[in-house]
Amino acid sequence: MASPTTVPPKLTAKDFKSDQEVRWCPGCGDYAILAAVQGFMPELNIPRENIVFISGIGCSSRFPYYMNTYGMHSIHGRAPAIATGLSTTRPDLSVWVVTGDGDALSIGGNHLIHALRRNVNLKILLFNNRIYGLTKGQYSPTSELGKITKSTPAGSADSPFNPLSLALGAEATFVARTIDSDRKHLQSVLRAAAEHEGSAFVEIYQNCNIFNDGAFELIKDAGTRDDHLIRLEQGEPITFGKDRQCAVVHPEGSFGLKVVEGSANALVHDATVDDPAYAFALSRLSGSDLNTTPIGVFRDVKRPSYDEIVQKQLVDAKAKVDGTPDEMLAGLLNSGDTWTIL
Amino acid sequence: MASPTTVPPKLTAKDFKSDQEVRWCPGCGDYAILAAVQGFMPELNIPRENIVFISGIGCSSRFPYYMNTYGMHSIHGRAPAIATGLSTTRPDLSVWVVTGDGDALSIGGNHLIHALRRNVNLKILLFNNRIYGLTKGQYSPTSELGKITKSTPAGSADSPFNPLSLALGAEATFVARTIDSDRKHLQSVLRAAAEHEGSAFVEIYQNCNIFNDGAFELIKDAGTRDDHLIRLEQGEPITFGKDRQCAVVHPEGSFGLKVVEGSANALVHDATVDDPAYAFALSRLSGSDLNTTPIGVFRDVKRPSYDEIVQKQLVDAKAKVDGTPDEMLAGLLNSGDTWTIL
Amino acid sequence: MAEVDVPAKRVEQLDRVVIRFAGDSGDGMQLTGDRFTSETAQLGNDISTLPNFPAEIRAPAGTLPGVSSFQVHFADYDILTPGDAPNVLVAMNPAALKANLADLPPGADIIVNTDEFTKRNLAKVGYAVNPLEDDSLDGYVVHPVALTSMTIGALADLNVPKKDAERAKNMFALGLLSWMYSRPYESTLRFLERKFAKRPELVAANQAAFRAGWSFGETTETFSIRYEVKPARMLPGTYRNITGNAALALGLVAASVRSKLPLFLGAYPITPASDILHELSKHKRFGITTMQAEDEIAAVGAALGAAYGGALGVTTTSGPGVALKGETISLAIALELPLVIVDVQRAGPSTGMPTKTEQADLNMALFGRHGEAPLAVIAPKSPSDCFHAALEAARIALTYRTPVILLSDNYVANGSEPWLLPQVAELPDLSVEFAREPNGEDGRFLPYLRDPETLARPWAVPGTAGLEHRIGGLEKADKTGDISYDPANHDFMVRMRAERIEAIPVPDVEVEDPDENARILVLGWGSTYGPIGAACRALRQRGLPIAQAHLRHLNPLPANLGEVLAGYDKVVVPEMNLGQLAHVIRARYLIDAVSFNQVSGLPFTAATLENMLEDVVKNG
Amino acid sequence: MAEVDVPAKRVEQLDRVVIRFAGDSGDGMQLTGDRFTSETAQLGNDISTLPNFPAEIRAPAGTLPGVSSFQVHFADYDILTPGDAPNVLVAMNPAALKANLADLPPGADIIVNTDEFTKRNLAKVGYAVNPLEDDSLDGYVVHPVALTSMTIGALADLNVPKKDAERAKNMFALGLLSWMYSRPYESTLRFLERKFAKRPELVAANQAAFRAGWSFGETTETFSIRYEVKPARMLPGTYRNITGNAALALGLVAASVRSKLPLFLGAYPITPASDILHELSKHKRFGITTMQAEDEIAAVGAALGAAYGGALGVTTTSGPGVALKGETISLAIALELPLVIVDVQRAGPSTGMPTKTEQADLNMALFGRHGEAPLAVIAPKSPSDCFHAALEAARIALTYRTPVILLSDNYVANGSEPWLLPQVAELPDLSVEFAREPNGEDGRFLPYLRDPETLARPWAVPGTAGLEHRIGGLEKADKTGDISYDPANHDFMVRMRAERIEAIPVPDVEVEDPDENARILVLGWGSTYGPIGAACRALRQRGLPIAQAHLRHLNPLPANLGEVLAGYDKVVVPEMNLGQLAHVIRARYLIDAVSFNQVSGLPFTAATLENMLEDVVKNG
Ligand SMILES: Cc1ncc(C[n+]2csc(CCOP(=O)(O)OP(=O)(O)O)c2C)c(N)n1
Ligand SMILES: Cc1ncc(C[n+]2csc(CCOP(=O)(O)OP(=O)(O)O)c2C)c(N)n1
Ligand code: SF4
Ligand code: SF4
Ligand SMILES: [Mg+2]
Ligand SMILES: [Mg+2]
Repeated sequence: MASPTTVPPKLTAKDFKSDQEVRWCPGCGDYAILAAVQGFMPELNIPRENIVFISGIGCSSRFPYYMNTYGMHSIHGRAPAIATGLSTTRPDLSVWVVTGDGDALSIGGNHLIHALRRNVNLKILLFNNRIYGLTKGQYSPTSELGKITKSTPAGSADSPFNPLSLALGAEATFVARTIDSDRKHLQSVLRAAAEHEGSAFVEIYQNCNIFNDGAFELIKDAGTRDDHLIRLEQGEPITFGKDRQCAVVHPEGSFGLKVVEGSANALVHDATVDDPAYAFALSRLSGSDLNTTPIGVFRDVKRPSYDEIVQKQLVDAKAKVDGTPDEMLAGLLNSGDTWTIL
Repeated sequence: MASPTTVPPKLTAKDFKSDQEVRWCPGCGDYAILAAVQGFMPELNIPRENIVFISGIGCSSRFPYYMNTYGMHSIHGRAPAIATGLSTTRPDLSVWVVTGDGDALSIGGNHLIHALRRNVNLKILLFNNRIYGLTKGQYSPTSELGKITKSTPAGSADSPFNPLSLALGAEATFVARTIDSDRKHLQSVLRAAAEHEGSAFVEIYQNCNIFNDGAFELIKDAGTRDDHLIRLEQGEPITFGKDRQCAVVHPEGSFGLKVVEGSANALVHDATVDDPAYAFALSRLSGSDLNTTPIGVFRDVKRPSYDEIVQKQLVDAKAKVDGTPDEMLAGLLNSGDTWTIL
Repeated sequence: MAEVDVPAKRVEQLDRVVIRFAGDSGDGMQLTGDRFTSETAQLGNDISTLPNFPAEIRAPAGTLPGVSSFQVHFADYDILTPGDAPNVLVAMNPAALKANLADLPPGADIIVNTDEFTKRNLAKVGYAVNPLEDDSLDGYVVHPVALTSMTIGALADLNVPKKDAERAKNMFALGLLSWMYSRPYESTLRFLERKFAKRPELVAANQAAFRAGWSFGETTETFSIRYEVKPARMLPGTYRNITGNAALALGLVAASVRSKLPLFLGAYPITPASDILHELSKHKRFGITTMQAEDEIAAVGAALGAAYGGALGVTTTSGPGVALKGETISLAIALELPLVIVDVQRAGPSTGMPTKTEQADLNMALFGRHGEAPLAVIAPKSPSDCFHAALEAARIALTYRTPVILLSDNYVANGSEPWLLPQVAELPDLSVEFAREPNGEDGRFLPYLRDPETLARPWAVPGTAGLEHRIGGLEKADKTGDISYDPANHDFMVRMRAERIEAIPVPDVEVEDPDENARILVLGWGSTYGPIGAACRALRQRGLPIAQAHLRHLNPLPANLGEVLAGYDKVVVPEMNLGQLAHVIRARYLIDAVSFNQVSGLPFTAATLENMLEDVVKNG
Repeated sequence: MAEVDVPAKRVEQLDRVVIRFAGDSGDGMQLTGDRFTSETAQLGNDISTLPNFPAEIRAPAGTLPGVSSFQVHFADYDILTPGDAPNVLVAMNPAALKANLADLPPGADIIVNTDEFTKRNLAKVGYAVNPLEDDSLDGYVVHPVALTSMTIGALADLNVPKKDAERAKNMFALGLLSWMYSRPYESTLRFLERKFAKRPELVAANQAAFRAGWSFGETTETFSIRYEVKPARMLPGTYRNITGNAALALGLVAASVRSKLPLFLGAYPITPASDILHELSKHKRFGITTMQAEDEIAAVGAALGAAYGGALGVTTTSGPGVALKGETISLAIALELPLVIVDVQRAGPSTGMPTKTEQADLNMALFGRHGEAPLAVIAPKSPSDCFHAALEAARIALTYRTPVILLSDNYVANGSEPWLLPQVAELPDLSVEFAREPNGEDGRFLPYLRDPETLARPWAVPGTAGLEHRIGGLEKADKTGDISYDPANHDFMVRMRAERIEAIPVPDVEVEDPDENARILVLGWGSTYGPIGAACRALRQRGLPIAQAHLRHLNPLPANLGEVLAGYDKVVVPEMNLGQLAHVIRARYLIDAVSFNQVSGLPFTAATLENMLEDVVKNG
């Protein structure tokens, strides 16, 4: 990510708390994410003024108000587009996008996939609570098929997106998933995202305790978690279960993955393989049911960022600078077929 | 797809030609596609009046004017949304969407991925010429990285979408690719798409001889074609080359695919595997370079269409009909706490 | 055993009362208000209500942003507004008191839940000293009631969990108020049975709390007087209390039934319009399809696609959504297909104040598209009027094959009033004729050959054999509808599109000027009808003549409007914007219409308008 | 050996000529016209040109929709329009003749390429008989020339492929016309060298074709007269012929240079605005970044994001694009950040006629957003004026921290005229001050504390230590910019946003009324300046007094406008829409401004306006 212009005195989480009173429902998962992010920020070693949080609209999108950095609470779905303009013209900044499952995947879907395709240098945090929180509980593009909500009393008729599959289909270079309640893991993912050059797409499972409470209980509850949550560690065999007795394997000849008892031929995780087919297969392990849900960094590969290429084109062009801006302008105005009247 | 309300007298290609003069540049690939579609239509055995073509804006989107069916030349990028409203309320119709790489993947990206996610009963034909034709030659989301066009004299800075990967990431149930110039193949793909219940996404490589001439020459030219074009046939080993001497194989332990000399362990193609990881791997075989380009049906799986589920909900609800519409309305108005003043 | 002797209470008659229930978002004030409103309706008073939600889903408990309130105005005559100032404030906590005190007139009754006036809660809202203990409330009649503890006490032997017992305190308050104003409470007890059907213990708890509140009023000294408000003289018939959004949804259902067309709603959730989507999604048995689209553009696009297929296509949203739909609405104008666009206005620009009201989308409705893109615009004047406005919007859209924008706003959408239920048979018949036959010579179909009456083109839906045709957003040749770049044709079509909207017959505007001696006319549109009407009445009662005219149709305008306006010395136009209707009136009729604007997110109070108008009447 | 003796040709002086080159899209008419224009420019005539493209990329050869034309008007005095009616039509095929004949005045010269008048080609456009053979062209002076065959003949010994030889026929035509009007052709020969640098044989071929055309004129009988048009008296200085889109792009480059801010253009291609994107993408060495976004919403969003970061944020589009950008523009209004939105208007509604001109987006620019969302609107009056209009748009945006909509249109965008190049040093200094220091007490930064002069808020860009702050689309408290739902604050902010735009100082409007005796004023805006001006001149020359005023600033309007308008008996407002400016004028000043509208996709001709105005002047 953009390197700091100057190295500041060590900051603390407190330095990243704004003076605004936080206004989420008591118990909302957003609080935990906010705390985790504020706690992580000092690690960046970037002066506050060089950090910008841009969000859309939604409960999640209130986020920037609570960060004592630069920030913009923009309009619904457009944060990636706005952030693209900022990041492209200000490579010295560290630009973060905070969005929700409706903001990013419903109204903002097009901007999201294009930002990922371009590999704009944005760290995109998608708070996925599988519901529209701010508008009081309609289903979202990540809600389970058949979900009964205010707008779908007979159950929703459309199958959800798998946000990671969608991102991978859109050529994302960094794709990860984490959980609001697991601060340590969340911060480890933020760390990896921050280090990634280009778009980093991070899905954060977030509990909306008012309109979709317990959506992720299966992988949060101490009793069930271990049997359903799969922690991906770079270079490590993918095993899970109370005693790591289960493993993710790659059946001979198959393109998908399977979960089996016994960690013998557990697949070794490597987020850096260039072919997205691997990360894609991983992303298919969990659907709406969360039965076997990998978290961690699915994919982390190098590809020149949009910002980088645009900057290079500017630098190359500026090599042709042959005078003061005013002089160059005069030259430009006077180019082409001109004639003079005395 | 929606079955015809009545079986009409056998129609011919001529019956599907409208009275409008076709206005594409001489030599444009769109002519071939138009002829192929008009030639295929009679096979549908659907009366003309039950067929609707809806397009956005672009050279390709002029298509509906030339079809003697119902049709709408709508606005840029919105055809899938408009067609969704039509298809959902009129299951008796056969609804086709004609779009371009800019129309479908740039401005219309969000509607496209949501139509695919919902699995709306639409046959979507994307004419991919890797350029903006109608606006005279700017690059598109499928143009090669570094493409030099009117809007990118220094070369484009963003890597393209792989339309099939994107569609698969968006949960598409039917994904195929074909070529404007190969009428037989094009029609075979149309046939499969028409038979598919739900969204059928068909990418058609189309030559824009004015602004991106020869973009697909490598897989069209009789001299080179055989070495680069891979024809997928359901249940057949995936081999190609003049003497079918090359094959697509699935290296042990890998998630991606490889092209090798020798057809010994050629992978056998099966578009019906439920896990999209296979089709996704296939889609990665060809990038901008077209070096090894599969055409045919990549994926064709069953999932209830949006239309079907919506219709079922309506049918279930109508089971509760307990009077004439007027009576039911009176009942509805009078529900809740009412009081009477005499 | 000596009976407790209950001091007989004096009963006073009132003609009108305004009560505001205020508490934390978690205190169930909306429900309490709703119930009190129903009881009041049963009794036959006229009613007008106004809820006031916090913008946040649930701001931290006990804070000012977390305060939620519900105001109900009821009277023994017909009233037009939820009332300017509450006579009674029920404050469930310090935040509720602080947030609402400023609105109270001197001498108002304040019922406070003393249990919540703790150091911590007081601090939360910046009360240094307890206002119940200093003299800051001297100007009011304060009734301190330990609502929470008394509720818990009353439920002691029902052994419900403390949390649930405490939750029931709003029913205690309701019981108390129901007693104070002699409300019939049977319906509330029944309601509680329905609401908690699955948890009988809660039915018992809440009913007990309600009764406790009632008898607390009856027995304690704190309340020496009990009030009665006699039924209002209202037209005979069956009534129902209804909000604007609910009425609008029902109006759309009615339009579908009366047009015999399936209703398709394409919508993307947005405050304050979402409830229309929620309501319509419940009525599938009417053949209604609701689709929550991926965004507003898809929502209107899908509605247009459905309209193309022969459905009654509708999209519902608020200002930001309409801004996004402009390009597609422009297509609908070119296609000349029926389409209803509902804009429940909220305070802008941009995200603005989503839960507050405003009338500032009129300009966008009239002018907010590229090119010459005229359409019809109408607005409802009250919650129940939303039903009729929706029917009217559908009628215009279907008859004249045009998009119609229906401008509701947060005030009518969430406010409620008694609605005299219409007889279905008396609702307009909206049935339409689809094209079935070719209309040109030699069996050709001309999709843009117009009906000389309505200037509407034929609606030929897919599936109709022999009428296959293509339409689109490019300019079309008159009659044939083929693409045309002919200059004369474009000029003709542009003027035709304008003319056909201008030519839509709409009812003349009526003037209310009982004594027919007014020299000043107040012209309004939409949700300001109530406050303007109330202000005019008050002035007339004080012998100051004033005339009121209110517009339902904003485009086209009523044919007689110019003449009507010309008949007065002065025309005043109060709007919750910076003068958008006034601008149109001035341009159109060249009269010096005076704007009076309030853009605070709140509806006008009758008093504000009364003062302003009094000044105009007196000083011209 | 006897020399061929060339009959001496009569040379006639003309003060003005209008020539239209017309042919198939493939015939290179735009290039031919461009070259003739340059030669004419060299000679010092005043010039105005108007290209006319077919809507299709390349319609079938020889068909009417495939006809492409280029009209050039040049004179020995300063002219204002490309001319109403061509004196000379060059018709490269039957389609070109048929498509343009109606525009010719009786007696006009027609040069036709007889080689193309084959049965097949005649049939394609529905000529039963060859118009060159019947009497249908009797009213004109027809010059039949076998352009194709003569060109091929002339290149016989150059052995270029026949196809290329044939292609060169446009140069033959250019040579002929250059001879007829005594144009200096050196620049054209040089141009051909540049254009075909990679293919020398084509340089030779085209130059030979040009020379052949020239000497054909000189030697053959067909052309007995040769014409001269003397240089016009123009202000001294260096000139360049320029189109509106090119001038607008250069104006934006100049704005970037003069404001010392990097220019960021977010754009999505659309006719007729795309060329601005194309032009700006060539000038990266000025530190300009151009981004072809995924759609118009992303384009304006990215521009806004760049503006937030301290760049000069610009987005360029046409009507349908502006319709999509409304919600984001509304955000920019709430954020009070500089932003330039260029709308190159085309004929609407919906897709309309993308290659035709119109002025019908004024309403959308002024009123097309939800809520009270005021911004500044300006318009250029001619191709070269687009340069200055772009600078002015940037000046207002940067100084007053507001979005500005610049309303160009297809007529100025693609038309061209000589442009007296400005001295860079004399261009306005647009440099801005970013906020560097906290502006509140105890070191607090108040992002909405305004400059009392400009009412603009501080522009504090990310990267500035100590000024970290958050902004957004929710209503903001005055000064602090914190989220606020306070009714009084909202009312204040709404009025403040209106006031700060209304308060932008703009130059007074000037009236052109040489004899100061006019009773009628013609008020125009944007691209109608030329035709209105020409019509006024013609009337004055005929002794009919008339005054002309033209608006560059459409919001806010010039302070003196009301007074100016009040000074005349009648105000006439010609517009290429249904009266959008007239509507504003009527509302604002309550004067009975009369609209004169033409919405045909074509600019007004001077004659049309002259007739209309003559009628007004004579019959009031
Ligand atoms: C243009 C527009 N359309 C709709 C809305 C209403 N709206 C606000 S947030 C939201 C969705 C919120 O869901 P999500 O993005 O998942 O965020 P969450 O509240 O769940 O964190 C909607 C529909 C809006 N503000 N603007
Ligand atoms: C809202 C809007 N934006 C932009 C345009 C201009 N436009 C028309 S077609 C097009 C893209 C065409 O490219 P593609 O979709 O690939 O179709 P093709 O012409 O190549 O077949 C654009 C940008 C438009 N008509 N409407
Ligand atoms: S509604 Fe849900 S997501 Fe929104 S703040 Fe409350 S708990 Fe959090
Ligand atoms: S521009 Fe290209 S795509 Fe368009 S019609 Fe011409 S050849 Fe076909
Ligand atoms: Mg959500
Ligand atoms: Mg294309």
